[in-house]
Amino acid sequence: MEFDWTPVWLTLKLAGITTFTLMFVGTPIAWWLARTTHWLKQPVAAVVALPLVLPPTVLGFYLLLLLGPQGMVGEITQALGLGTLPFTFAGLVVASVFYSLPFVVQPLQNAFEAQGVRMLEVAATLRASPLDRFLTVAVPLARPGFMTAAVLAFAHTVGEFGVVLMIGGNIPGETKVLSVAIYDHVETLEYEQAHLLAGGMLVFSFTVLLVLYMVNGRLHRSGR
Amino acid sequence: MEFDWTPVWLTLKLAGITTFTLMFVGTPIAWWLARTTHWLKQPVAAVVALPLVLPPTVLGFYLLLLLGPQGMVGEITQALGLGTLPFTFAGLVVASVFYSLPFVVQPLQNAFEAQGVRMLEVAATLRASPLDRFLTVAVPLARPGFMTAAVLAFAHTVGEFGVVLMIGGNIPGETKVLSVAIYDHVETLEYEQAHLLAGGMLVFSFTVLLVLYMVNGRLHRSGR
Amino acid sequence: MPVLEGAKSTLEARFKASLGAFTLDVDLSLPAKGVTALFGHSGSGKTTLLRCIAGLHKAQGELNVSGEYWQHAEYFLPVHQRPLAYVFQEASLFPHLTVKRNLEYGFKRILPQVRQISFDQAVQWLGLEAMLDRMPDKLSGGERQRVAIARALLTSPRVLLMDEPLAALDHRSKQEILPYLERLHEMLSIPILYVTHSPDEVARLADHLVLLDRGKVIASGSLSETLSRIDLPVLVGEDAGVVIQARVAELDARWHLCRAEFDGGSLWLPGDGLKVNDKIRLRVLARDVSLALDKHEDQSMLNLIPASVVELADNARPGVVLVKLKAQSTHFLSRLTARSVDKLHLIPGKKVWLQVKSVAVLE
Amino acid sequence: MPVLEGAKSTLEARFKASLGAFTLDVDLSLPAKGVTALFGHSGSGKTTLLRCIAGLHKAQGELNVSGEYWQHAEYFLPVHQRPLAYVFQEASLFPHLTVKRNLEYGFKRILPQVRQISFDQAVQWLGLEAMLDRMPDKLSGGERQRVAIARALLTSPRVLLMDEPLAALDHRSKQEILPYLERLHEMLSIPILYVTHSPDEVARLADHLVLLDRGKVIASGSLSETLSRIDLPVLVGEDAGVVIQARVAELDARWHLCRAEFDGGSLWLPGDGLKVNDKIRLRVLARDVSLALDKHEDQSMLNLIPASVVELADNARPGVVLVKLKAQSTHFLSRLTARSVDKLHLIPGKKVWLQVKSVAVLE
Amino acid sequence: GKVTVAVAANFTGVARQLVSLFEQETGHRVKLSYGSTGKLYAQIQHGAPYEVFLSADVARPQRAIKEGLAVHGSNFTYAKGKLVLWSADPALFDQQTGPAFLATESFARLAIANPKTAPYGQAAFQYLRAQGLWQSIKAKVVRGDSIAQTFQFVASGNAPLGFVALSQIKSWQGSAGSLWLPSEQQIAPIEQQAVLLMRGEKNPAARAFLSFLRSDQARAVIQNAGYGVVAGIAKE
Ligand SMILES: Nc1ncnc2c1ncn2[C@@H]1O[C@H](COP(=O)(O)OP(=O)(O)OP(=O)(O)O)[C@@H](O)[C@H]1O
Ligand SMILES: Nc1ncnc2c1ncn2[C@@H]1O[C@H](COP(=O)(O)OP(=O)(O)OP(=O)(O)O)[C@@H](O)[C@H]1O
Ligand SMILES: [Mg+2]
Ligand SMILES: [Mg+2]
Repeated sequence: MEFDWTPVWLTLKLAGITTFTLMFVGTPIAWWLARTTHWLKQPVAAVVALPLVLPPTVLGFYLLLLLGPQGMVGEITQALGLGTLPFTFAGLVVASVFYSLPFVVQPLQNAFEAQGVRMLEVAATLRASPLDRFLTVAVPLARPGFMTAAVLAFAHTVGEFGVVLMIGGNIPGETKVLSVAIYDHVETLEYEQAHLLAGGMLVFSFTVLLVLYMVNGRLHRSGR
Repeated sequence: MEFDWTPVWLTLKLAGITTFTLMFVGTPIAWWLARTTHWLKQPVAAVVALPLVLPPTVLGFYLLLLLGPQGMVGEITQALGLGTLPFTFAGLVVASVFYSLPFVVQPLQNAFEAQGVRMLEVAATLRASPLDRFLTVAVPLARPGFMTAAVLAFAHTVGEFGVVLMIGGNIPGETKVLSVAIYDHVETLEYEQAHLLAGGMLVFSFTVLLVLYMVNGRLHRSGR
Repeated sequence: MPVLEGAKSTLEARFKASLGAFTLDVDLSLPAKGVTALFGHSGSGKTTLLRCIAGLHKAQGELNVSGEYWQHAEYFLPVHQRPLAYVFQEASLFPHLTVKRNLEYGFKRILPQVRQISFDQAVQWLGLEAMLDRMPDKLSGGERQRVAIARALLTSPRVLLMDEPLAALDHRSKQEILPYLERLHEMLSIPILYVTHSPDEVARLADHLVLLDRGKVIASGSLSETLSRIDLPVLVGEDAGVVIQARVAELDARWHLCRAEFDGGSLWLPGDGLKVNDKIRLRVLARDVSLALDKHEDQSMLNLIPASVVELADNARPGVVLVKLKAQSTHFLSRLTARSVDKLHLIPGKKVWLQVKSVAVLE
Repeated sequence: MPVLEGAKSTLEARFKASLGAFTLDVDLSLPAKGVTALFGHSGSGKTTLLRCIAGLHKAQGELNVSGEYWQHAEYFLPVHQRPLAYVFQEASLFPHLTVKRNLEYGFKRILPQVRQISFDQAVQWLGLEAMLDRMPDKLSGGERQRVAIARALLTSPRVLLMDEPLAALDHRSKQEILPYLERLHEMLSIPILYVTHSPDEVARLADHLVLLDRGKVIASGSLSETLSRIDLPVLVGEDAGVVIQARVAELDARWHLCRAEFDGGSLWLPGDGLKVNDKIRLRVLARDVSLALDKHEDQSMLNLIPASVVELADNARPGVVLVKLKAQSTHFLSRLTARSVDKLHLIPGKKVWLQVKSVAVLE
Repeated sequence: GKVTVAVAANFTGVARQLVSLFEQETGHRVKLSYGSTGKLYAQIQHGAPYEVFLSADVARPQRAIKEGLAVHGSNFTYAKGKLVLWSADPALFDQQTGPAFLATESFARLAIANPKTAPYGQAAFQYLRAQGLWQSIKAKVVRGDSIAQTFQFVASGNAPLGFVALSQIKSWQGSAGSLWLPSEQQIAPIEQQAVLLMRGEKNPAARAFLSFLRSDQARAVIQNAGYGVVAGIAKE
């Protein structure tokens, strides 16, 4: 039997794009949470953590309602001529981003809070505008937090399943990711194939994580 | 129709016990990872992050194999006269602990790494043994990390689903937790009840998180 | 508003700020050029004042620099738009950047046409050539501080704020950096606000002195004037003394001495590295000045100057008296025991000989 | 092995440690009682030495404290089992505990029967009554340091290590803490190792002096002996001088003076708070001593002591000479210009009058 | 006595009704566990405490017997699931025009259950293939993890139409929409078999529940819920 690589590529693509997107979405939120003294701080922090509390399938169900043709978001995307998101790769990305947001925001918030304000003040006296000092000082100093955030987001997206199944519609080559493929094998008692895919996925993930940690450790030692 | 509170209590019990257990399991691992220079450091860190990568149902499947009567761990528990873990509450706890471990280890490791060694050295010169200074210095100083770890672990256990369904078997009063109950309602098209449970769960979780964050914020301000 | 004499006032600051139980309430005018030392006990508000000027702390008040408002009732220029530089008290190098990139950080962010100092120039002034590629954690404390100063200068500031730049350093490191600061002072025609606890640095660097106490300005004026006031324990105890402007009049190569002339007399002092007509600053501590009714030549003290008593003040410690004297227009302080004052019948107007044991050349 | 005279040696340390390019290589014996000042430039290895003694850095070598090995070839007593206390250079209070609980931290961890000092005693000594319930971040720098010292004492250590405990403080805070340290020194019969950059603290507190340079011990001995060596620029420049043991012989209530007798003469000095027969320590700086061939009474200097020249040394600076003198068994240093030396024809053995402008009482 | 019953998720609603009737009638207590057939089977293989297994297909009860997990000869068809083509939009087709509308392929998506894992999906797949539609329609097909999820795809409007179970339409409270109910010749019903697991072999309550499932009373409830039943089963 020839091995079907499509779900593997799809999974890596989804996890990659999701992680990338999450960095852009999560960083400003984490930054705001770390710096603000606004009364909305704690409520917003709680809302960000909420996707964690709903079971993925249930979350997927609500996303399906929300993004579908009668849903609030769905009506907007249709009005914009984008069609609806469920059953598309873009839909998967949106759902994954939403689902993994807390894993990105929490470590980044901790990292930003831990770094204090001194270095930012220094940068301000050296003529760096708020955005400038955020990018050139706050972000580089929060590197361990970004590392943790990226690992959690990537791994979680790879292993994500309920949401993907619900929003994705299991379309081969478009939304049938690795986790769904393994699940299918388990459901149909094709344990051999399931073992193979799961084992490969573990070995691959382990290797990626290991390399990531080692590179980070090296940089960390030499960089500070 | 009378509202069935059993899944709610069961969920809180499971999430509570799991979070509590995770603190004891995750703290030493995070500590070791933060302090060691052993070559096993990066591999162990990667292994800890692995449960994230497998889809919950698949992870549940393998745990089922491992903990079941023919599994390696299952044989041990049987030999010890404990029976097997799957389909018991204890089994759910074991599975949840395993599944949520990375969410506890990562923030704690970051917190321990950020605090440096000075305060531990001070404690050592004040006659505190290694365990003593760990408990009286390192742990209190890592409070924001513990906070994040507890929130992620608790929320994730509440929302956990695939693993629970696989290992727990959806047995009312024993392993049928809230997430499974909502899933049941969605599956049987009882959307009203599903909305009710999911809404209640969200409101409850939001309240818990909010209170937690606010108490923590207060302590944080006055405590340092 | 107390205006410092001898210089057109260019930095006018009026602030009211509250930090917990502490209140800063100042109204200051500082001269256009030269070093103003900010002096005061721990907790008197020195750092807070610098932070208000930099815009790092939003206080109520007004700030006007050479005619431009940086802050008034309704207006607040953001920190990064203020053409100032701030050398912080603690290490403040970016830990993730090399020395070179630390230096470039501010330099790259100002327009090339306003740059008054080139990159290489700053590197050379502060002797940083050998360490450009190192990370800050591989530098010694003194080197780190020099980098911070160079980085500040490279932004070509119109106001320079320095918060105890040398406090964390040992004697030798201080001696390494002080000459750079003195050079700075000569070369840049901008106001420098310099916070320090060290009387030595005050005497050596400052032209003007501002005394803060519990958030209020209690004195402000030129260094020589403020230092010779005997009512103000500006530089208390062992450090009371005066600073004198003088000119090298004569060199004695054999004994490595030089004679420095000032209005009222001249002093012999170690003269290595000085040239005739150099303008120098001398610091004469009150404890180094004894008084005699006659001129005694058969002793080791070379410097005997005729003067008259101006004023006497009981010092903080009983049994000790601070005497202010005048040799022509130059003031001196002398610290004596009350018994000596009595023995020599010192009263205002009395003619005496100053016996100066020791003089420090400041620049 | 250089053994410090005048005290049974009780702490013997022999260490070899490498830190990057730096190597510490010391072989030291310290006396059973009193303060040993560790002096040396930034980066000379002072902190590293303390860390080796505390066991915070695992160096090769041996450490023996009053006959007990804490470390030798095969044995290493863990830090928390060493009965020592360490006052760190930077703030080191536990930020999550109140002052009271900070103080109790070490106190609770030693056996009640080995406690030599009660909780209340330590609180009272260091004046901490009012701040027991505050968190460390609500304390001033001086207060924080006092808490750290009290916390260290409450472990009733058999060795006390202090790493620049006063470096971060301003003059006034230092003056607040120094008396406590002096009291400590009198009350505890244990060796204290005290790192400092301040000549003032050395003179005031130390009985013994160890000089470190680039990881090696270059001198080690009693304070008076080490200070009067003119070959060693121990306390360089302005701070060269001697420390003299003396006894209060007479009080002059009218002028708030006292006469302190030592072997070789007596000195008048401000005498507030002293009683007859008090044993005191006097610090006489070389810069405060001038020489005369005759005794001149018509001047403000009260202290004229007959002495003879022992030795002359060119100081680091050209034109300046350091003269070692002897009044009976007591040594003095005087710093003169070369010209004065020539004018007065000073040679070893010559009789002169010391004119002492200023004397500091150290305790 | 007590009995633990594992039920294929699609039968959950009916099973609940049956259990309350059964409990009233016999005084036994029943614990129901729901899940997909595949998941339940994996659990049974690994020591799940189930005594009775109501599968959504025929294959797995038979396999359970073969693997010694279930009592030989205890399997029987308790319900026949009927596949229907449904859309939430009432204007698309009716009982007559259903197959024709499907053949026009004038829709964006068609939802079916995953043919690999769900018998309803398998049935839909076979119908489409038999009609020669599969190759052209394949790209428009979205697969639900279960028949329940498939229904959600359609009910939420994300898929304009799909093959769902008749039982779902019966319990659906929303708009009736467009419905085509194929005859048994067009699409064979999906037989769902029950089996007595080894754990329940000695449990009279388990056997009682299985007998109850075959009673007329139970069959009426099952039929009412939109399933077919096997004629004359009760006389066995
Ligand atoms: N964030 C704050 N909250 C409350 N009080 C503060 C805060 N920051 C400073 N203070 C108080 O304000 C006063 C002035 O502080 P500031 O740092 O300006 O003193 P300083 O003169 O720079 O002292 P030092 O010489 O110790 O640096 C101090 O009494 C301090 O306790
Ligand atoms: N972790 C380290 N790695 C490499 N070199 C180090 C390390 N720690 C200290 N050093 C070097 O060891 C030398 C001695 O350091 P140490 O801290 O003992 O000096 P010190 O005498 O206490 O100086 P200071 O007066 O500045 O506190 C310094 O040159 C320093 O650069
Ligand atoms: Mg300050
Ligand atoms: Mg040090």
